[in-house]
Amino acid sequence: MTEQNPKPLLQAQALTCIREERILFDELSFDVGPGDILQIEGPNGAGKTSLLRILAGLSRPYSGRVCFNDRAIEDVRDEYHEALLYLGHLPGVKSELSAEENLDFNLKITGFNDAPIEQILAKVNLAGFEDHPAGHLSAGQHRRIALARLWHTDAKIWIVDEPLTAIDKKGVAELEQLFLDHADRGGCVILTTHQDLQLVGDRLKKLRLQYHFTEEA
Amino acid sequence: MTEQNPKPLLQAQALTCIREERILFDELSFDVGPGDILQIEGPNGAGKTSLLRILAGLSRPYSGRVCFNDRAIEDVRDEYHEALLYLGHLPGVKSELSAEENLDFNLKITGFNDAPIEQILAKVNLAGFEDHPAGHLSAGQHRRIALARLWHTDAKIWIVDEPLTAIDKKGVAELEQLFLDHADRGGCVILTTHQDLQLVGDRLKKLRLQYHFTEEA
Amino acid sequence: MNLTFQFASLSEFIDMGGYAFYVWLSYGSAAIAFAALTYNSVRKRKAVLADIAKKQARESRLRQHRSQTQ
Amino acid sequence: MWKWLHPYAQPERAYHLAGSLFPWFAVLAIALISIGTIWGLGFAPTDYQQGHSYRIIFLHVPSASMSMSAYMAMAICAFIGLVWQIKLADIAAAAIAPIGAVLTVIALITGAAWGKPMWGAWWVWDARLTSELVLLFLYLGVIALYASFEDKVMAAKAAGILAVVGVINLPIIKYSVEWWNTLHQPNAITVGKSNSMPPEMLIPLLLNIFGFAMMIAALSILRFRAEVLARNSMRPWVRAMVAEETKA
Amino acid sequence: MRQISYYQAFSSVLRRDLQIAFRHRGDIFNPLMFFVMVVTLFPLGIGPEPNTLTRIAPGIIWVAALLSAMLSLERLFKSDYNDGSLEQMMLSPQPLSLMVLAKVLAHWLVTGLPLIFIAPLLAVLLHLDENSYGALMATLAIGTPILSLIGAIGVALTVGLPKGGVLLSLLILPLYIPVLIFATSAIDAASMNMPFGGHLAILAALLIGSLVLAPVAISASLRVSTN
Amino acid sequence: MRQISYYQAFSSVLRRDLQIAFRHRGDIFNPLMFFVMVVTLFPLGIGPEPNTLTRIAPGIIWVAALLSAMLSLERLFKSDYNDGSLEQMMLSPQPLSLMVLAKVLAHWLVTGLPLIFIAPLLAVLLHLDENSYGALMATLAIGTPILSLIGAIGVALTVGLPKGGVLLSLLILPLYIPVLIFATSAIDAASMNMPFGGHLAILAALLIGSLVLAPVAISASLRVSTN
Ligand code: HEM
Ligand SMILES: Nc1ncnc2c1ncn2[C@@H]1O[C@H](COP(=O)(O)OP(=O)(O)OP(=O)(O)O)[C@@H](O)[C@H]1O
Ligand SMILES: Nc1ncnc2c1ncn2[C@@H]1O[C@H](COP(=O)(O)OP(=O)(O)OP(=O)(O)O)[C@@H](O)[C@H]1O
Ligand SMILES: [Mg+2]
Ligand SMILES: [Mg+2]
Repeated sequence: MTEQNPKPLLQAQALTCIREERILFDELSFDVGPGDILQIEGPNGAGKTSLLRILAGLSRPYSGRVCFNDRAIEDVRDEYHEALLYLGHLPGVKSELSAEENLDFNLKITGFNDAPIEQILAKVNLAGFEDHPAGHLSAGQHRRIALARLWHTDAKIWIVDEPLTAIDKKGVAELEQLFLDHADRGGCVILTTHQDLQLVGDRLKKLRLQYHFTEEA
Repeated sequence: MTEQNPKPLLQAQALTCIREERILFDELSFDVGPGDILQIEGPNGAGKTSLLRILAGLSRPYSGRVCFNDRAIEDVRDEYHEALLYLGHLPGVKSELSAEENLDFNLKITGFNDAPIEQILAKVNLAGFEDHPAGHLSAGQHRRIALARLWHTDAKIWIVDEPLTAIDKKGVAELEQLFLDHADRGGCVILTTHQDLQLVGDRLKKLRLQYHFTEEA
Repeated sequence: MNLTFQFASLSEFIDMGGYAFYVWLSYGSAAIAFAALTYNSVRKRKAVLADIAKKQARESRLRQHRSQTQ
Repeated sequence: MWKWLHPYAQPERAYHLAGSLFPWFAVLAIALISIGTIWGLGFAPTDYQQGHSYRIIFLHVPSASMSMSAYMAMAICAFIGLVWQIKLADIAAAAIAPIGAVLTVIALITGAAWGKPMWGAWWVWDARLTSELVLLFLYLGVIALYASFEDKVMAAKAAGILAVVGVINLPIIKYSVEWWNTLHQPNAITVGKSNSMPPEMLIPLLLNIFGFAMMIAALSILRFRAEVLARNSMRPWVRAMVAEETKA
Repeated sequence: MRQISYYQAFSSVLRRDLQIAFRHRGDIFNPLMFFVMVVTLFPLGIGPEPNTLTRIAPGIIWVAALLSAMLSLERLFKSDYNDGSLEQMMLSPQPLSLMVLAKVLAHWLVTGLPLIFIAPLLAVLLHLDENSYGALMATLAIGTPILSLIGAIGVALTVGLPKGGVLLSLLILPLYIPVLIFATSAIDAASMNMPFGGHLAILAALLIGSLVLAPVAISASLRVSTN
Repeated sequence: MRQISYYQAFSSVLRRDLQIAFRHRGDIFNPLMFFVMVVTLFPLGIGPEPNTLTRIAPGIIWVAALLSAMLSLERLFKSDYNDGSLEQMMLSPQPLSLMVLAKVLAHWLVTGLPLIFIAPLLAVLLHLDENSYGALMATLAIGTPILSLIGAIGVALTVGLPKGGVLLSLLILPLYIPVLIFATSAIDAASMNMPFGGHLAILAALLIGSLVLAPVAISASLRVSTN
């Protein structure tokens, strides 16, 4: 669904990742442009999380590089971080603080100072739980606090690792809609999940990771 | 699909659970008999996990009781624990130990001393990863170590909280088949998940939890 | 039993035979500690009631939101 | 006796019973303590050795002895709560702990303020002093543990276990400390004998001791009632009360 | 095919905990290093005069042992709690207090036992009186298991708390005081060439008492604090 | 609508950490209680003679302060690491070293500052020389921030390790030694009525040095250890 080759937002160039002497992926290159929703697929242990962490700049690839605006992301770290929203396996939510305080902090350190916290929380169905300590919420509610950031951001590049974990059906549909809207506005979404996406289905690009064995390398 | 009232394996009698002064469920009663697969449904925060923990005897209900063989589970704790297999949100897998050692320990403390560990691990697709430390495996592989116990147990009552989290599609299908087989052998499965179950579909009993408000109590 | 005031004057009473600092330190700190404890215990009830009222308000908000979205 | 007690194991009954007892304890406490203190400060005869500094005794001994009694009371409640699973006993134990801690602090402060003029030092590592200090730590442990659980039902149980373990240890601590101190340093400090006291001193002292006991009871009731409310906040009777209160 | 055996339960928990400790060698060396480090800080903070050091040596060694036991205890149940293994143990048909005892034993083997062997070295650094070496070793041998047992109660009480760490010190250090007092006075008695069998007997009695009572208290605490 | 501002980043991290600490009052009282408790263990281990206690008081208080700083430091980044907040901070467009400095400041406010105020009380218990009170407070005021700053480097290096806890002591206690030595000799000098400004000046220099260098070192260590 992307237009004919707009300028890519993120480029993976010949990425190789080796963990525990096993080659997870080798010389992997792809571009992600505005409007793309890219799902990284693969069985458990294929290297999806490893790839996303490399794309986000949280770990270094064995070789190859990730480019943003044609520059390696390490060289333009602050710029890249402004354009990036990464949500990993871990939600980054403090159990001691309330939903409200958590979201407020998460937004502030990314530069959003006067966000309408209550409204955003209502969007992720946490109205009424604003001042519960996050540690007292259920697994899904806890994760929703982290996901709430997606509703208030101007980052172009979203990298989300299994965002649908623990979220109920209605929540999943809302999230998928959000990804679509974001792509329509010219952003891109890179995600992993083991569930079938319903709404996004036809927009989706897929990247399939396979097991690699050392002999083949 | 259960026969006409065989003796129930587990009985919930007038269970009430109150968390943070919110009534999650009130005077909830149901029986689970041999051959039942019971899915607890409900939106995030409805109280599914709380219910499962009460059924397993890990937390106490505010009022009401859970009966096994017509006796409250606190009074027949050891017997009940022999008949029970509970897998919660947390996998109970030590990152420092290998998959093999983890499974071996998990089986030993439930009384299985000479289990064919390697074969069981092969069944959950961890062949070749037996002696990797669990902390170096991917999210899904990590969880598979915990799930492996399901393949080697004589417990009748399985209580599993979101067992499909982080598991890939093939794994999900295998798990569903396992639940079916277990029910056919006269066991029962109580589970939560936000995904649609494919195989089990028509066998499934559902229990839907709703939000309760205090005035209604 | 002999119950006479043991001090000639008020200033002597306050002086406590030279031990004023120690005696009044004891009585003063005990009085303050008890006052604080009593205040805290009385306040606790009020705080609890306020807390419950707040929770009720939150619940009604919650219910309102659910009925809107469902 | 159990039959008689049982209805009061219901929160609502216990709440109202405690409420009706409160005024008696409170009035007695205020009366006894004010008489005892005024008597002790102004009218009790001067000690010929210690001068007026001895007047600290009217606070020191009641707070010291009551600090220990309060610990016993707390531990007994905790034990009942643990063994018979009575939630209200746990609550009562949790209500007593802060009061006991305050008494211990007062015993320490008054003791120190008495020690400076008498022994020339605010503090010495004497057996009695040391075990009082340890008692304070035990109290603080119970309070801190109680405060760190969000779920107060669990909090009360956990604090109860600690209180019971502490009470097993208390005699061991006391004994070991006494024995340690006399071994290292045969101490010249002996705490004065109270049984040789003239009645003009003894009576206000006893009045204050009883007054302190009444005050502990009164304050415990206050805190107990608040805790009961907090834990039953979704019960209709509490809701009705809250509605009334907020209207007023 | 399922066999419930107390011996099996005890030994597999013990084996697992030892395995984890040996996998992470740090678990063994760190408490030891901490012990050594605390003891060496004192001469630096207090000054090097041998007489003062001799006088305070037993106290310092024992306080360091207390702290090192307490710190290493912190992890006794925490990691099992965090990854859900504790839940599984509580749901096992084997008695929890037995498994808990195995964990405490593993902890002591890993953190207490090495202290006993390194202590004479530190005693040399602090110019401990020569008569006292035997008493030092004996008190450590009897006393450190008590520390592990009593400490485990505190750990069990705080395991469900997000930051139980330093609260632990408040809970268990007061309970450690009798051990500290009896142990150091035994060593002092030995340095004055006096018999110290009585002190050791009291310590042994404490050990037996805690061996009997602690496992029950620990498992009760675990069930409460993970509710 | 997005505004990057250093002040904002610093203050929101500081505010959040203080909020968490106050929510859990334990975070403030526990290091303090630990400090108090360790100081009271020594007389029990060493014996009650006032003269000995006076002699060793500065050393004991400072060693206890070191240990209490170290123990409370352990959690500085660990909980942020475990729940993923640290990842988020590292991906924020704001400079990491600034946020890290805010975290260290919050840590010191919560755990270091109270020590300064409670220290005189402990000095009474240990019969510290009366001349030394000023020096004790001054050294604590200048010294404890150094402990927090230097300690944070060690914590940052070990944050990715599953059981960094006691390894920490190995890394940072040696770095604490200079602070310990200068601080205790300042107090000793004061007790002999000698000037101790020189020692304080050295401590102040150490403070400024670590204030400049530590944030950079900490953020570099974090990026390395969470790779
Ligand atoms: C911080 C210092 C002190 C502490 C912690 C302390 C603690 C105690 C304790 C725990 C008791 C026992 C109460 C009981 O068994 O019912 C007590 C009793 C007493 N104390 Fe103190 N004390 C201190 C200093 C002093 C001083 C300096 C004096 C007087 C010179 C003193 C005089 C007494 C007397 C007369 C009693 C009553 C003894 C009896 O009835 O057996 N205390 N104190
Ligand atoms: N911390 C680590 N240390 C060493 N090796 C690791 C680590 N994390 C992952 N690996 C290795 O990398 C492989 C891929 O892991 P990764 O987490 O990227 O998989 P994944 O595709 O995200 O799987 P899942 O679907 O289960 O989340 C694992 O099989 C494991 O061998
Ligand atoms: N540890 C806790 N302390 C206090 N309250 C809690 C705790 N855990 C859960 N709750 C409360 O119980 C409610 C239900 O939680 P529970 O985990 O049972 O939900 P769930 O149905 O499993 O949700 P999910 O689908 O998100 O897993 C939460 O909304 C929260 O208010
Ligand atoms: Mg993954
Ligand atoms: Mg759940």
